[in-house]
Amino acid sequence: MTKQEQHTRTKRYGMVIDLDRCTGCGACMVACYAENNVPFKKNESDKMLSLNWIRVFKVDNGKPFPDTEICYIPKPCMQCDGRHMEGHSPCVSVCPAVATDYDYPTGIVSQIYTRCFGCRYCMAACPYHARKFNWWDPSWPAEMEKYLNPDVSVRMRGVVEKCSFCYHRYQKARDKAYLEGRDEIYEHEYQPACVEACPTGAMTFGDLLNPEHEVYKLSRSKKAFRLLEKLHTNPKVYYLSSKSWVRRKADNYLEGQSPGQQNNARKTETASH
Amino acid sequence: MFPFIFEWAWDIPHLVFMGALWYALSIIGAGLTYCILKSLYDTATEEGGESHEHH
Amino acid sequence: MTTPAIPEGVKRCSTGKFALWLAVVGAVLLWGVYAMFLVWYKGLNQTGMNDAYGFALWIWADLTVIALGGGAFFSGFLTYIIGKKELKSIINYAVIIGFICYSSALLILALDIGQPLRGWFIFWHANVHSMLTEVAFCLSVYFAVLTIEFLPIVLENPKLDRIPFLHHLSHNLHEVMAVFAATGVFLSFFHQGSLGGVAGVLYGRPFAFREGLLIWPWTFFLFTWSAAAVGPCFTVLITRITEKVTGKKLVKQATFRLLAKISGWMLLTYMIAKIIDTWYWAAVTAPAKGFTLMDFYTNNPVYGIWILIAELVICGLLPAVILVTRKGRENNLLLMTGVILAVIGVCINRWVMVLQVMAAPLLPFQDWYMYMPTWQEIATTILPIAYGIILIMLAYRYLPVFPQEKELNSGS
Amino acid sequence: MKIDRRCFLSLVIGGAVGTTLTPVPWKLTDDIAIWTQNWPWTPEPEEGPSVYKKSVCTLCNGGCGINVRTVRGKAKKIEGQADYPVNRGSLCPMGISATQDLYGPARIKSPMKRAGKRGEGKWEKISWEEAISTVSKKLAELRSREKPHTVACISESDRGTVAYLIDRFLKAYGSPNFIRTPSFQDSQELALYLTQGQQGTIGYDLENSDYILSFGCALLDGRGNAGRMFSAYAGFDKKVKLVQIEPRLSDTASRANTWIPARCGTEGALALGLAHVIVREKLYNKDFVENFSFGFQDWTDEAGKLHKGFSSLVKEYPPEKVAEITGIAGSKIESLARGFAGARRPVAVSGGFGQGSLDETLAINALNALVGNINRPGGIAAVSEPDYLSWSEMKIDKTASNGRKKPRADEAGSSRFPNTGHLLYRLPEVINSSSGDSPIQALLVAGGDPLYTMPDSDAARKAFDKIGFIASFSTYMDETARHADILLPNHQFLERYEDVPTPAGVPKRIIGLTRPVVRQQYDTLHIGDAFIRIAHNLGGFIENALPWKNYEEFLKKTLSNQWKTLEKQGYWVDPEFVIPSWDEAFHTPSGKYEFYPTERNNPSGKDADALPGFKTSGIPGDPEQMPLILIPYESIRIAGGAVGNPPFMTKTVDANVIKDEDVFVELNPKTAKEYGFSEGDTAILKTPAGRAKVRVHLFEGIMPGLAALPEGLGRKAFSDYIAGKGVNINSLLPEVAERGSGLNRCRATRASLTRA
Repeated sequence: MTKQEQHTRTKRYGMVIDLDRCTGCGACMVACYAENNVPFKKNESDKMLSLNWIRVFKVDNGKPFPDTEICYIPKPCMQCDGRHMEGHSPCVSVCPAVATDYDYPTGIVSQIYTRCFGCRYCMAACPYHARKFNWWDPSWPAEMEKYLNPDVSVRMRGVVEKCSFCYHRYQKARDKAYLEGRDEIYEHEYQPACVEACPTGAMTFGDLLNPEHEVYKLSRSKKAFRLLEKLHTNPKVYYLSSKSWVRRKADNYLEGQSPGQQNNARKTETASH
Repeated sequence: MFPFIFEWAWDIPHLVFMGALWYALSIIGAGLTYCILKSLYDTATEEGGESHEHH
Repeated sequence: MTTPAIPEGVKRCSTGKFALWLAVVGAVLLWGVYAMFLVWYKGLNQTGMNDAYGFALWIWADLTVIALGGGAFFSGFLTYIIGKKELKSIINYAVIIGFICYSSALLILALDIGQPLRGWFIFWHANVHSMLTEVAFCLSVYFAVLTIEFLPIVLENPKLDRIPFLHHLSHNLHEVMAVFAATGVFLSFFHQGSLGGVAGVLYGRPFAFREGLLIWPWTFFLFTWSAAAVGPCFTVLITRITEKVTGKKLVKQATFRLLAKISGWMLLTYMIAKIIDTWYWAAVTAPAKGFTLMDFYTNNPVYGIWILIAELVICGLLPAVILVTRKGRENNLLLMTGVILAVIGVCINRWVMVLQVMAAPLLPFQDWYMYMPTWQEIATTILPIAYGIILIMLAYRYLPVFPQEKELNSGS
Repeated sequence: MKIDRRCFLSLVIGGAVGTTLTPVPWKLTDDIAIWTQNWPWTPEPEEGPSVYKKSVCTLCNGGCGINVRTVRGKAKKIEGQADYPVNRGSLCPMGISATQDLYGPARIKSPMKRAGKRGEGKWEKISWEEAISTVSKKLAELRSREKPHTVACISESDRGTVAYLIDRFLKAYGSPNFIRTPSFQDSQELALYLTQGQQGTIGYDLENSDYILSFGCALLDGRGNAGRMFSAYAGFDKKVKLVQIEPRLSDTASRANTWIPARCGTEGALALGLAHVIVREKLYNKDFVENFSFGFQDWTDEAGKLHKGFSSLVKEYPPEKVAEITGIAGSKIESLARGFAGARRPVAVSGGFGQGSLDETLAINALNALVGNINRPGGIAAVSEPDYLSWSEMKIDKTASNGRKKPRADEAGSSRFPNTGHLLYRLPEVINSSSGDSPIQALLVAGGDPLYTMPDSDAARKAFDKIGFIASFSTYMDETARHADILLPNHQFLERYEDVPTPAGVPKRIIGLTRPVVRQQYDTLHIGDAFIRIAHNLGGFIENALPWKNYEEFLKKTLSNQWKTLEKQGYWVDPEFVIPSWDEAFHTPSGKYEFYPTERNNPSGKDADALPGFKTSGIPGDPEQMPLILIPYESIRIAGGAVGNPPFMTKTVDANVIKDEDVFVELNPKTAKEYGFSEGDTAILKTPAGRAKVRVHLFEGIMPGLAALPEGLGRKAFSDYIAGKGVNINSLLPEVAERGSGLNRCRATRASLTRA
């Protein structure tokens, strides 16, 4: 089997976010709201009641002035491959109604809003708090319904939603490629709204298995790490940072442990796939 | 409960789970059916005139 | 002259007094029902839950009532399968308590889901790999079994018993009750276990996650075990409360002691297993994920190490020791202390396995998540208690629940 | 038929069993499933083909090119326009959220007149005829009383066709009072004029620089042109060094290679300290300084008087002394100076401390001159206005010419502030201190939200109350619109045409085209059309001065040479724009870059007042009573300007910035401890200008002794999604005018924080 054919079969779409480049502007969040019809309320200050498919966290190194440093960590759904890398992501395996599913061709964890009955077990299972619940009926004041994106269905009260890596964009790109007689979609044809909107180019998106895609190289860089790798959720969202204190914020370490050790362990895991 | 949904595929976990479920359900069903039939039979074989007692 | 509704040979309070108490408890029930409709009408924003607390008070209440309702299946198991005939005097009540617990659990579940009208999707689109699916199936089927077990007791009401078909039905159900009880035990084993599995399989949540056997994490077995251990304690507790309230002897002391003894040994073995499990988790499972034991018990206003000590020692080992020793069982005060502590212990365990799981932070830059239930949540959690009291009042008044009542109270 | 119990039971049971065997229950459950998926109140957006339309965002003066996705005539999503020469595809969150402004609740849907008291929020819908004639009548009446100079117009921009049209209207009408809202541009333009003798804006070639020394300019926090700055930042390679000087670890500072937390308001001193080292160690560009600059060395004027030069001035700022002023170690100052001067294409950027005093801006600008990075790649360049706005001079009548000759109400260009163009912040004092009639009788608010953005809000509101007639052309119900007498809502920018000339700071000469990407949503009118119609109503010379049928015709005629290109690619780059070489660049009296700005307004005649020496940080307030210093900070997630946050933006704001209705004041944990505050405490913040309830957030990244509040909150109008949240920082800041320039020299104030 040639390499090309392999890629046609299975992709593992993933994201690499360069934290050295992220300025914390929030354009990714806003682009996501607009693209995915994420509703809003008058008071959004309780972030655990605020629908965000991607949220940017502000983290500091804890050192006193003037040695303080801050870093922004944008956190979408990690689209975990799960233990053993076979789609046994924390959330998919627990959903009692198959309302969330691991899409093997792309590695994207889907959410079927019309099937979800709101038990929130997946939220309890997700260590990243990537899953959000519609506590309220969504509403768009004035004539704001007009801006809603027809490609993404509006969610109703009482269901769970989350980042889909803008799967509808993948579908569009796939349809387009099909019409043009291509098996493959180009890297630039499928990019989530947040990546596209990132004004400093801190976010990169593509197929982690395709050596021609930028994420392939970036995700294998020495600076790359993922959040809570020790849980073996195998996220497909990678981060880059040149700062060791940032790396330490991404996972839990026992005394004497350092991020480096962990990274090696992960590398072998990826390689074995 | 039923393999009606479009992405359904029979595999070992499904067989085990559904097997256990239907096993339990059929025991309960059989037990209940037995009781009801037996009671109907018992009622019928008792003294005949009892069926219209309250009228 | 129609048949009296009250069983023959027992004394019950006047209709007026009964109605008065019914009204009092009914008021509480109505408050809960109001809250329930608020939740259904306005949605889950009426609760104190949030995206960090997908599971909260209700799920705790669910797990707890099911654990406490475990008295029904375990007493059934002892009575019908092991053949402990002494327990026949309490099995009726155990079934009624179980029925109340399980119906409450189902009601709370119907409240807890965001789209109650789609609740049946759990059956329709079942994911057999999900512990919750296992819970849903076993729970509902077992509830059917409980209903069947409850049915002959209801049919023994003097008025109903006069109808020949029902009379026979009651009789025939009794005849084959062992079959139902066995099925119930089988189902209970799985749903009690899978409720434990609900938390234990969460490998993204180091506080909850446990290794296990095949597809079942150790919590699966621990939950079944603890329910079997504490369920009878709860049956004893409620029966004793009923005796206090009615001022009558309803069940022989020997029955209580037998149940307490069995509970005690179950509890003791459970505690040993639980302590080994906790030790293994603290020494191996959690550190592999970068956490030390104390990470889960510091830096927050509520969850200190006290809760672990309370669960394992004060409400675990202590009642177990009380109940396995003859002296402990024969001293009424000690017996009741042991029973109550055991019940509290299982409540703490279920709380920890639901609420503390949600509270503990995972990413180093996050803080503990705290949660405060709203009155709607509290009211709907009290609702099953009121409903349970009413059902017990009705059952006690109109059904021959306690076969020994006549004999025990003949002196007075 | 007699139905006995058995029969009845059989019927019921049989019926139930029978029903389960029919499709009815299954159909019903299926219906429930479908029903719960389609609540009637859950909207279903209409599908259709996507059409992308290019335009330019005008929510701020940044002027970013955008690409708007529309489906069936509805704007769905806004993205950056990849090839737009300003922002090259990058866009800030505000721009992305603009669909919410378009369809949102802040829109004014039709012309209205006030029905209750001013600011009460009671309005009566009127027709455009009535609105136009009301304004016309008021203006005609003032003219008939020979008082056209009592009319003023406030605008956010003085560039492009709309500003030109309004200015032309005012000229024909007879008012000198076209007032641009203040910004960091003011001091930069003034500095450019004084040092290089040219009207225009300073362009910073950040994209090509390899050492950016920012004196507190919130480059990545939304200052000036966020989209452009982000795209420049995206292009920085590892060799580019960004140094941020400011007392708080802003997003810019956090992304900088070096963060220099100099004391608040001492940026000018630091610049002079750096210049000291550069001069002392002869690190400056000798060719530029010796051949193309004036006033570096001491010099003698025509009268034979000896003047101090810039090199003598900086002798007074040795690192030790500057270290004392700024709190930055002398060695650090030295290494910074060497780093800056040693870079290949260094650039120093001003615009930190509020709008920036002239002294500070001149001192910072001198650094660019010292390293000779003027009109060079990676440096600064003067960008003059494009010449497409060259309509013939019009005839005006006597009333108008008399009115034009009257001094401006804001005292800009007066003998006190001869070089300054606009001084909106002077207006409240002028109005409030005048006895009798207000010097402004009618105010036309063509842009900006002055009642929100002006410092010392109480004084501003008092002044506005004295103005007899206020008309607002705002698209949104902002604070000024709420206080107006009549509303003539402009189209939202996604519904209208407008040209967008080169945004300030960009070293290019371009025109962008804002154009309607959707049909107009409400009964609004393009502001250009409103002025044309008012002019036509007034008749005579005024009508003749604005002879166009409508704004669109005027725009197309104005841009007739560029129109085709604009229509096609959305922007036009002036091919003739070349940055002149040093020997042609300077139009000062000396013909050189003037380190000693001879044109500077200097009544005392002292060298010390002409040269940009550091006097004092000038923060108002009594340090005894108010031990803290309050500074505003810009946040890219909170729009601080005239257009308030749309819901999306506010949704991104962290819970330690806004919680419910409260804003958090940032304090260093040390400071908090000193005053006994801990995280989340409620406190009362007092400044010489006002007081407010705030909550405390502890942040290690802020200098001890400082307190910081975000800009853009505390709005009283706009929409329910932003109004009422937090505190308007402007209301806490007293206005501090710089002597000689009149510019706001300091956006900081002394403050005290006490328990609530």
